[in-house]
Amino acid sequence: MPDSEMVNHKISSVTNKNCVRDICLASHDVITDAGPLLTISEKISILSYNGGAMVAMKGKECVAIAADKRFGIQAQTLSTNFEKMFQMGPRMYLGLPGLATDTQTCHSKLRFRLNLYELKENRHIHPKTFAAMVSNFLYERRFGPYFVEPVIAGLDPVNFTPYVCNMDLIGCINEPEDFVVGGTCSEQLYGMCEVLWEPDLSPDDLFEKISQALVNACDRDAISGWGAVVHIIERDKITTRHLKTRMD
Amino acid sequence: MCTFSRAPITTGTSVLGIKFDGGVAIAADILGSYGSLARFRDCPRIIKVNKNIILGAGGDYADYQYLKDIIEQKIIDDECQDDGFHLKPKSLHCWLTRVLYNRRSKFDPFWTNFIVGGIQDGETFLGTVDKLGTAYEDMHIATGYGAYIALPLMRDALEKNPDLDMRQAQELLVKCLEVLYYRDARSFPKVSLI
Amino acid sequence: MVSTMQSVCDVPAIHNAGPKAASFNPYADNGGSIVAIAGNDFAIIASDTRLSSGFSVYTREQSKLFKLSDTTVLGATGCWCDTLTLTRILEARMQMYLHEHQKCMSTAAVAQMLSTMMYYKRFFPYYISNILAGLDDEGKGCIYSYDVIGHCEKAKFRAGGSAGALLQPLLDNQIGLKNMENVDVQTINVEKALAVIKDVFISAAERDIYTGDSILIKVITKDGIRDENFPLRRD
Amino acid sequence: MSSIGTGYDLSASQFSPDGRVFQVEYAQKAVENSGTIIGLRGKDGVVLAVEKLVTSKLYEPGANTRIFNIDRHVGMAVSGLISDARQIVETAKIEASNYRAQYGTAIPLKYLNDRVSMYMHAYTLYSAVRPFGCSVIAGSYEVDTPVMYMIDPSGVSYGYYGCAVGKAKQAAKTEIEKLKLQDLSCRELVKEAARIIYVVHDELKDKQFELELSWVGAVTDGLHERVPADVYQEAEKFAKAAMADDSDSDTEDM
Amino acid sequence: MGPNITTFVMFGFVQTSIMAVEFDKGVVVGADSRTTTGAYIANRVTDKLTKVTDKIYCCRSGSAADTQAIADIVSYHLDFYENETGEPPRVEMAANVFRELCYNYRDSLTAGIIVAGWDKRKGGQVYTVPIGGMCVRQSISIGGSGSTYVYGFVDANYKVGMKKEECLSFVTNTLALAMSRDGSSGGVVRLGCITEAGVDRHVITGGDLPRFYEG
Repeated sequence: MPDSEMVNHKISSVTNKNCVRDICLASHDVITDAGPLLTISEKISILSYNGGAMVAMKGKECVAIAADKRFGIQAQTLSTNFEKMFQMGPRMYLGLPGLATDTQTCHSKLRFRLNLYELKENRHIHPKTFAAMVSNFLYERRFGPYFVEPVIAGLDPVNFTPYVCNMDLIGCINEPEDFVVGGTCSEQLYGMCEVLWEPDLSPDDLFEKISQALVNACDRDAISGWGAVVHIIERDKITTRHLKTRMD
Repeated sequence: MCTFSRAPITTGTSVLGIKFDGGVAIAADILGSYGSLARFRDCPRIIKVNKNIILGAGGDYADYQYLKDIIEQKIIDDECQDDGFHLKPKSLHCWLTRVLYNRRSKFDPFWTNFIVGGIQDGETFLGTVDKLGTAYEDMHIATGYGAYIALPLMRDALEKNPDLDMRQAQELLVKCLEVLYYRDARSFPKVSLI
Repeated sequence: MVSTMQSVCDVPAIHNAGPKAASFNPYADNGGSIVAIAGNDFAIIASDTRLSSGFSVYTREQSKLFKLSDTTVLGATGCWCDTLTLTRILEARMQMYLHEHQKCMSTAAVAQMLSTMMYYKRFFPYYISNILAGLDDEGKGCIYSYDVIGHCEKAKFRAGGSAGALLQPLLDNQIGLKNMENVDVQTINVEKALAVIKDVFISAAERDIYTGDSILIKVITKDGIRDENFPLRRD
Repeated sequence: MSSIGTGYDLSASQFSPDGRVFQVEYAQKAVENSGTIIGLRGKDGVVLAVEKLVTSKLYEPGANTRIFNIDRHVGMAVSGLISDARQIVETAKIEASNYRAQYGTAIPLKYLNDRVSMYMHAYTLYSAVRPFGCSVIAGSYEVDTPVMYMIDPSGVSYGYYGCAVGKAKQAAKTEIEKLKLQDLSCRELVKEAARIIYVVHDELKDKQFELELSWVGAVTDGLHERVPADVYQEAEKFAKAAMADDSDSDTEDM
Repeated sequence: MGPNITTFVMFGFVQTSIMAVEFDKGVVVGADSRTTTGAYIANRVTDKLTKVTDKIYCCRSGSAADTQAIADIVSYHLDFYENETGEPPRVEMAANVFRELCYNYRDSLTAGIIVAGWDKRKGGQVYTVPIGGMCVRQSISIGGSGSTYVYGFVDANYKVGMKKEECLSFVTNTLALAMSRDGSSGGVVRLGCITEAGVDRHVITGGDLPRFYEG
């Protein structure tokens, strides 16, 4: 993986950590001065209030996006059929992992902006353009952000090249050549994807890889899982599969 | 966990150490900084401990002087023993590690870091300890700003020419200290090098 | 009280230049990752060799594996000064046991002792992520993992350290065959385990700045402990 | 011995009616049974020499030396019970180290001598302890002046130009008195010291001995050291040659 | 906390200009004479040059109580030493005893001390023992809050091998400059010249102080 992308990733993750710190719920009076060391007893960030995991991957002329189905409040699971990926075009999905209320708010607001775009332009939006729209939308709330870290996956409406990207909660875009992850078990997902992913996967293989990555990552995260959804986006069809997983 | 402890007062900045073919070299400037004041301009902080150990120190100068006195007394005891055995660099390095670790565990650290160099059983040794008792050995070591500025220079030089001779090693260290003088506001153009 | 007030005002010159009370954190995070896998007649434990702090790499060749006996190896990452201290005491305890009982401590006994030693420092813990690998009394591979205050858990495979979270689900999948359908559950062999370890470390080095430089692998079998090295990216 | 059976010799804390402390005198006897040691203070340093008696061929050469370093600049030669002497040496080392810790400079021998003799004296005062069965000669070179002291088991000490303790102390003193000590340099003193030890050695009673030589002075830059091998050999050769001359002249006289 | 504590604390605190210079036959020590309580000058003729032994003096800065106590202890210690050995203690030793105390109690002491004196072995010597408890020999040393204003002057005007008179006027000039710029230093300049013969004390009162540019 080229260095620039790695740096890009690091920057965005650092930015979002700072934000998280500013807005953490002061529910736990943990030993906060200990610096980097005691992140074990991490402050509960709003981003991980509801839990949830998301991953998107590029394949050969196809992309896939997958997320878990859990909705909970901290450790308590409330629903196992929560939707956090939304179809925003004929070959494009937007995933909004993070605070559930902001997932829904952002979805509606972005849907509204997307409709305006489509009315004005009378064409479907490119995923890259849509990413810019989401990024701008988030940056408008630079100092009082929506607590979501969007993931976008889609095919270019003109030449059908695969596209995936994710961004932090204030809209720093990251567009790698392989995969993006988001949500509460992103570390686990990075570990999985880094090994499983390979270039030019067929739709079937892509499905297998993304499912394994998501499910195994969720199994090591207490607040993600309880079923998963995978969308495989191809030029001529979108396949949606629901995965059975451990329910604990 | 994070507590306030007495602060270092008079301090020395980076220390550099490098192994070369058949030996070790340690270098540091001789400035004792008092805050940002370049107060003591003749504070050598590299010593020859005995005939096979050299020691360089950075950080609080009073702590360094205190430990230096203890080490020197150890050497005198060693010599008085007159049994032909001498303190070895690894032993001194290990001893310093324990001393610094014990003090950090009492939340009253020695605010210093050390580089120990020497020759033991025909092999060169270069190790360092910081105020927590974090210790390791390497071909090249730099503390303070040196870790960011001088270490890459030394790694680069050693990659190009793994078998430095003594003169080359000395030149390299002097060059590194020059660069440090450009970029480290607490450095000084007079150095001591062993 | 008196002295504090004074020290604020004295330190000559001191309006701009003065040294002040500095905060002191007795811990440092020196990074590093460990992966251990146990098989039927072997145990493998591997660590990267990077010792770092923040953005500076202290050294590229620091083994974090400590051979405690012919059948037991400890991998320890986290606060390096604590690691040095713990392993030094551990070595002493191994020696004492050897001399008192005329035999080496078994892996299970080391595991229990380590737990006790970690808990002994319950209120000023060793900031270390420990993984112990070895052969048990029957010659089977076994792994024990710990939290910083001595909770001990036996496992067949385990990842720990700075890239632990990245690696553990992968081991679940590849070694534990979690979420796999229609696979024949066969016992893992050394070759497969080594391949997985190398793979997971390569991916950890991609995503974790505290992991890299090279891996040191120790393969523990009844014939002794074999070392292997494998380079990783150094940036 | 007049003291035996009187009951006044059982404790160091008791005088005899004629004002003697027999325990201390017995301790001095222990010293007199031991090999001879001498100290010579010349114009630019002090030389210590020891006749270390070797009672068995089975002993390792160089074991149980009787010359010690106390600090970089102080040497000590001991005669008497070696284990008692080691205790004194240890005490002296601690004194030297404490002084350095407190004042940051090397201990003056005068001060060290005071402290050590006080320590030895304290062991002549109580019934629960016995005096040290050893005498020590301490030498050093401070600010271009050589200094030498000898302490005996009673805790008494004097500064000396030349002194001798042990079996043949009388003979050795006679020999030393013949020397013009203040005019001699360390290099010359080493030879003389070796010669004296060889001359006073009683070959009939004590078959074997090892010669130990050390010096501190301008030649060693103020450090107390054993003399280097070449100087040692030269001194030994000189001593043996002198012995040979001596026995020649003896026969002539006859 | 009682109502007087603040006053007490501030009173005990000496904001100072002190100085010592070595010359071939001895040392010159100097100090201002001001003790302040906040902005009020509690004592305008303080003597900050304290005798340790006949030929060793110290210049004190920091907490008055701390430095006085330290000087008393060192003085006692060295007097005892002199009685015990019959030899006057050397300046090096005095400095080391100061350092020992300042280092061991560095958490509770506020003391910046210059130890200066003459002994047979090394002649005139100046040792600086700043806060923190290190010790270093310097041929010239300045200390106290006023010193920061005159480092440049000292670097520019100090010459190696100055004679006694040159040293005296150099110290006077330096202290006068420090006192004019540092509000916490002032009053008179007290000087001491320590040689083999003993100590020579001088006072230069306000009117006789050298004056420099005052614009």
